[in-house]
Amino acid sequence: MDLIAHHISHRFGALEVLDDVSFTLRSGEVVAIVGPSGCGKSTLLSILGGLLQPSAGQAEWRGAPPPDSRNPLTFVFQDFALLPWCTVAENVEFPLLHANLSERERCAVVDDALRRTSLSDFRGAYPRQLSGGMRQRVGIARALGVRPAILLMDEPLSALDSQTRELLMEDFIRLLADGSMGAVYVTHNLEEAVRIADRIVVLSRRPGRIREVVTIPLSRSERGDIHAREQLLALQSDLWSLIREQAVEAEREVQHA
Amino acid sequence: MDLIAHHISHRFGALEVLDDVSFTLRSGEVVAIVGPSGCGKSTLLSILGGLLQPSAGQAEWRGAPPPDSRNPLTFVFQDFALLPWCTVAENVEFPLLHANLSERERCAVVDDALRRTSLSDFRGAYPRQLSGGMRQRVGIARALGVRPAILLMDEPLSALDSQTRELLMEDFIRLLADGSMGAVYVTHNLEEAVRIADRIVVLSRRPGRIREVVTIPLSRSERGDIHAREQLLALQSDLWSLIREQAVEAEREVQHA
Amino acid sequence: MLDRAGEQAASPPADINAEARPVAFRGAGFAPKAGRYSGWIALVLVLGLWQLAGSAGWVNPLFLPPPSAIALALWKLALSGALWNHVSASVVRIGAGWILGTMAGVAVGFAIGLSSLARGVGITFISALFPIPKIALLPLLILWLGIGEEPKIATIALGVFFSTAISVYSGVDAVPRNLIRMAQSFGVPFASIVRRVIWPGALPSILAGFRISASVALLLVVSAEMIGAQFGIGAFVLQAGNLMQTDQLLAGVVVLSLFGLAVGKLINLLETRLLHWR
Amino acid sequence: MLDRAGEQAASPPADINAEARPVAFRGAGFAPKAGRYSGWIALVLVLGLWQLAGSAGWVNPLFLPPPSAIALALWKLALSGALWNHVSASVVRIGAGWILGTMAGVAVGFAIGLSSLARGVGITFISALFPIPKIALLPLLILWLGIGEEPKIATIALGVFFSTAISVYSGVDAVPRNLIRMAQSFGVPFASIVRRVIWPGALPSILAGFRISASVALLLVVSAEMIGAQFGIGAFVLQAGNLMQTDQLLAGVVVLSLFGLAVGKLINLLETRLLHWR
Amino acid sequence: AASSEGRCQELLKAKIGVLRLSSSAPVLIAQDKGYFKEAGLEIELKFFDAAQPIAVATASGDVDFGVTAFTAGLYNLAGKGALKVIGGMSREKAGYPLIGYFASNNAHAGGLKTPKDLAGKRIAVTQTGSSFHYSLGLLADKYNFKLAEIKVLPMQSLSNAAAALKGETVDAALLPVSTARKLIDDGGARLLGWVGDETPWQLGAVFASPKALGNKPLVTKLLAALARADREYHDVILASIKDGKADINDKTRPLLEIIAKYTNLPVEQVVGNCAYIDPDGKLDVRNVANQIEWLQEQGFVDKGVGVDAIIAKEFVKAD
Ligand SMILES: Nc1ncnc2c1ncn2[C@@H]1O[C@H](COP(=O)(O)OP(=O)(O)OP(=O)(O)O)[C@@H](O)[C@H]1O
Ligand SMILES: Nc1ncnc2c1ncn2[C@@H]1O[C@H](COP(=O)(O)OP(=O)(O)OP(=O)(O)O)[C@@H](O)[C@H]1O
Ligand SMILES: [Mg+2]
Ligand SMILES: [Mg+2]
Repeated sequence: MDLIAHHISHRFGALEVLDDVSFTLRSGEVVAIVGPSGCGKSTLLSILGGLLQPSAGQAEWRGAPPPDSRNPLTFVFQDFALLPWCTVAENVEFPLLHANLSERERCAVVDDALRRTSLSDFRGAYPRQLSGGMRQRVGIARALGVRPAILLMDEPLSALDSQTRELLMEDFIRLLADGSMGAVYVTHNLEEAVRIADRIVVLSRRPGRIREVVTIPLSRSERGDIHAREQLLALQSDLWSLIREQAVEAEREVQHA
Repeated sequence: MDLIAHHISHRFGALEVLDDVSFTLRSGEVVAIVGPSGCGKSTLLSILGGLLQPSAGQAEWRGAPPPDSRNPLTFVFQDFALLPWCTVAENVEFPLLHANLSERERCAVVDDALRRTSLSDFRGAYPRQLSGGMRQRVGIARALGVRPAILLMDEPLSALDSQTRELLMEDFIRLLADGSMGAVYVTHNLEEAVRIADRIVVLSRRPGRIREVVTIPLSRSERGDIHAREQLLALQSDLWSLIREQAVEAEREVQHA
Repeated sequence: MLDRAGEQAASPPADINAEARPVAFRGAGFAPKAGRYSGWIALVLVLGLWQLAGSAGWVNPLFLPPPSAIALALWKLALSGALWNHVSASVVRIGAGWILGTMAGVAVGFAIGLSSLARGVGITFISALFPIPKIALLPLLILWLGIGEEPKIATIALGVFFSTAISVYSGVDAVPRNLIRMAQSFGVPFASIVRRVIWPGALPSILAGFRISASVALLLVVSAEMIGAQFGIGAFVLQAGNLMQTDQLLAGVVVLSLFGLAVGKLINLLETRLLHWR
Repeated sequence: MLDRAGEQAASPPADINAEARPVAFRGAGFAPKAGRYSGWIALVLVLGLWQLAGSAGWVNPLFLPPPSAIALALWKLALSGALWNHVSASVVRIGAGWILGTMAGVAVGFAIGLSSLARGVGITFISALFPIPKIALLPLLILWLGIGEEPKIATIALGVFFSTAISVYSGVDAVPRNLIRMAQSFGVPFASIVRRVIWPGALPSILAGFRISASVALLLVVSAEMIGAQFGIGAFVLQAGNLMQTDQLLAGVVVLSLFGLAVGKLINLLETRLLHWR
Repeated sequence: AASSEGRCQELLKAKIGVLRLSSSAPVLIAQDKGYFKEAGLEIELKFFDAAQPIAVATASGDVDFGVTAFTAGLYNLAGKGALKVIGGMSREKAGYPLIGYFASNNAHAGGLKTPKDLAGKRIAVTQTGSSFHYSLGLLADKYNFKLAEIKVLPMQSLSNAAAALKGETVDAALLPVSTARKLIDDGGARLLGWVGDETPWQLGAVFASPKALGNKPLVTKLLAALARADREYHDVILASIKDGKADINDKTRPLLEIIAKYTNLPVEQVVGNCAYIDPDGKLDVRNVANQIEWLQEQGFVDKGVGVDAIIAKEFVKAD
């Protein structure tokens, strides 16, 4: 299943947020979206997932979603969006309730998702009893439970400590390895972007336009090598200077005007 | 003004969260706190700032706060805690309203704080109209406005893109440069910790105990040098392996039990 | 080093575009906006049907006079000038009663929402006193306050008080605790927290309470004007009921309804004004 | 490379400890818990004062009989078995009226909260019809529904309906939109979103509405039983009023109050049960 | 003989709306002593707490017959053909205290001693157009003052009116003896006189819904049973009345106990509270016509309603 951003523009009232953004996510690919705060990354993701209607253009899909997917386009939200009246387990179970699953199967799926996010000890806790990082993990566990064809992730690891992040990142990479699942991965962390993405879409400051699309020249499995490490690090700092050269000056201008 | 964690322990019901945590923050120092998700970092910060009463031990301070400080111990919250019914400017103004300031002075302070966080264009926007990163910046602007003696920051840059983060980090470093302001800096980003902190307190998995206190052997101003870069990078990866060797195995055990 | 894929990779190839289907929009609904006219249209429809039923003789006009008869009664009343007397007398009572009841209700509601002692005592007393029928208490009110304006205003104020207090305290309960902690962390004084955090946070619930209490005030004007009132919409309605003049009775009811509509619109306005941040 | 400062740096040096002051606790308050007894103690105090005022002859016992007289009247009533007849007749009416009114109110409240058309029509009609006084309509209710149980139940149901509908729809309005978007993003069907997201999100407000509507139902039993009721607390209160048997009148009122207290406790229980996630 | 006949025949069913007041005594007696049954009727009593709803319920057909006081509302309903009067019931009559004029203590001290002094005072009644209001009108005619000189305050309920009197917020009030007794015993008000002594008039009536009127045997049997009870009530209780109080003796006790049972009052209170009822159930038609005219003058009854239109002549025994 491919996902296509087709000349998407969006404005909130008078505020132009996205300007003619187009790209294609091929089946099993991971596209990272990076760009300055407030440039429209979350907005773009909402449009791609059908939660927002763009002012112009549209999101499209092509091909068939995998038959076992319970929700082809699945979000991991930036603000987690947990149901405060549901326990951790119930939150993860929530999207499965209307799927065609037996009680038993559902439990198994929930258990699996919680184990993968190290939340098994907190099955019965309510969101208000969780730390920020734990909430984020609940959001990820919920998304994993529905076997998405494409994951739409909005800074899914931002509130996590480096260890947990490392572990979840490895999990993501393992999940994505067989090529059945694609992802749009919004992040502000270039290291993450370089590690996980096939391509990186760099957005400009608001209104977000595509500045660059950077293809990572290594397959994800190759990136674990010690050789590759160097290359990735270089890629990352190149990307950083690219972003920097484009935006920092402009930002500074505004900031110290 | 020094801030002292004096044998602090805390439990939520049956859940032991902090276990005998002690350290001292000397005037003008920055202490970073790192540790796995859910280990009690936010809880510790709440206790230090007087928002939570620990089950045992206590937070103490020593010396006098600077005379021009409007709120010696000031938080930057992990969940931002913005008033949804106030615009960006009003949110920043909020803690200043009961300070002894003229309308004019207050405006100047707000303007300055907004400019430093590149939010001047969004003075009149409501929180729901902001992106995640912008909300976080409002929280930072609000904290800067009160001229804290000690900033208690809970992952203050987690939702920001690398550019903005870079800029705000530089701002923080500049603010901290004259030694009048100290900070407790909770982060999951070792790079940040190494760049900004004088000491790094490494907490273990829940119940959070102090595993290590690592002192950074360079002054903050020296860390900008190209020489120092290397050294810091090394420090960072040392730290990472330290955390890793301590916790990852245990985590893995639980996770794939 | 960077492999800049540039424009051609950024836009989808045109040839496979044919089979692409738009992503279904899933974010629709759950944000109802009241149409400007739908309410009025429905109202007119119902009135039309009612008139038809009356004219066609489907219902006994004694049981349910048609709108035309009610309008006529209202018109006569307006011409005679009595309408104005009745309305002005009642408006003063309703206004004064509502304001008093609301002030007391908001104060008690905040107290219950903020203090443990007030909560224990307040909820018990509200539970015990709210269900006391005002009609049963009228003799006591007359005895204590006479038959002037005081007992009439007190009746309305009493009715308004309870439901306002309940709405307010449940609104206070619903204010997110993290915002209060934030304010405390900045050393904001208690009064300021109440005014700038708890009040706006509870406002949605308080306004919903006002919607209820305004209607209750209108409703209670009839009970209030049982107390020896010579003028007033309530007194007029009571007299019409006693004399079985159903057209006049309904004319009085229509006046109360019109007030209700006006107050409803006012609260809509307040909501869009004060809760625009939602 | 790492300079492990270890234990001695981790704990503060003991010698400067002397001048350290604890950080003031700023997070207190704003979480009132109703004490178990404060309400009852206050109630007993008020009753005691009232009894004292009666015994000391400060108030005329004809108009405000002391609690002892009311208790006696209640006791006699209970002994004669009439209390049971009255209470059981009223409980059926109150229960049926409350359930009907609540069901309709919840349904209409959800419709208003979810659909634009229902919102426009619903709010207009509620604003227009809520302020219609039930007492004024009694003659018409008798004409339409007779003098059986129907008009009595209808009176109560009508009173309950409006305030429930308002509480419910403002509760629905307050459900965070991001949770609804989340549910939509998982393709959760409409009915499920309503049941699993909107219902629990609106529940705090709905329960506050129940607190109001339960009291309203108790309150309206007097108006309802103006319609040719042979038994019932309301009928009993009305007759006692006509005969100036104020002790009996207040005994009836006390029964309503006790019901109110019971219902209040029940809703407290429901709140702690259903809203424990807050 | 009547009973054996009743057993073979189907009993005619009907509902009567009544107040829990002694003014309905004959209905209560007839029901309790089985006179209705003996007349071939199966009667169900429906109790109300005010006169008006009985008239409305009769108009709507929820009860077939009503027994209560005349009110403006009743005349308005009757004028629209929704019910008709078929017989007389309680009357204001000298020597039978029913409704009294009561003065507040302050007004009494200030010179309000007799009903004649009521001119120019503030007087509480239950409702505009009620029997109390009419009584005041009659009083005004008798003592040649204008009703407009009195400030008539409708209090909607007896307890409200009593409270206004006790609270000294009105000078006087018209109250039934059942309501006023406690007030008087308590020293809360002063009795000025009884309406029956000043201006006797036809207070109450029996009326029927149009549907019941169509059933002639039903109406006839009902009136016959009522007449039997009227007679007994008159001969046993009313005959024993001295100083406005019935005697409690072996003869009166059974009837008094029936009344006490239905009105929820102790026998000791029932005795001072006995309305006069004509032994033959006659109706003072002339007074009814007068009532209607008076109410029309006040604007309480629609013009064009005549006494002939509201009385079922074939059943009414005129006085
Ligand atoms: N109000 C509460 N009630 C019960 N348990 C709580 C509460 N607040 C936090 N906890 C528990 O305390 C532990 C520590 O939470 P805390 O928020 O301090 O973690 P943290 O170190 O800040 O984690 P993160 O990096 O994910 O933000 C968690 O296991 C959490 O479940
Ligand atoms: N509901 C809304 N109404 C009005 N403006 C909005 C709304 N939502 C977002 N915006 C504006 O749109 C712009 C883009 O927001 P968006 O959330 O997409 O940014 P983002 O790229 O995700 O930023 P971040 O990295 O900080 O999360 C921002 O300037 C924001 O103020
Ligand atoms: Mg975003
Ligand atoms: Mg935290």
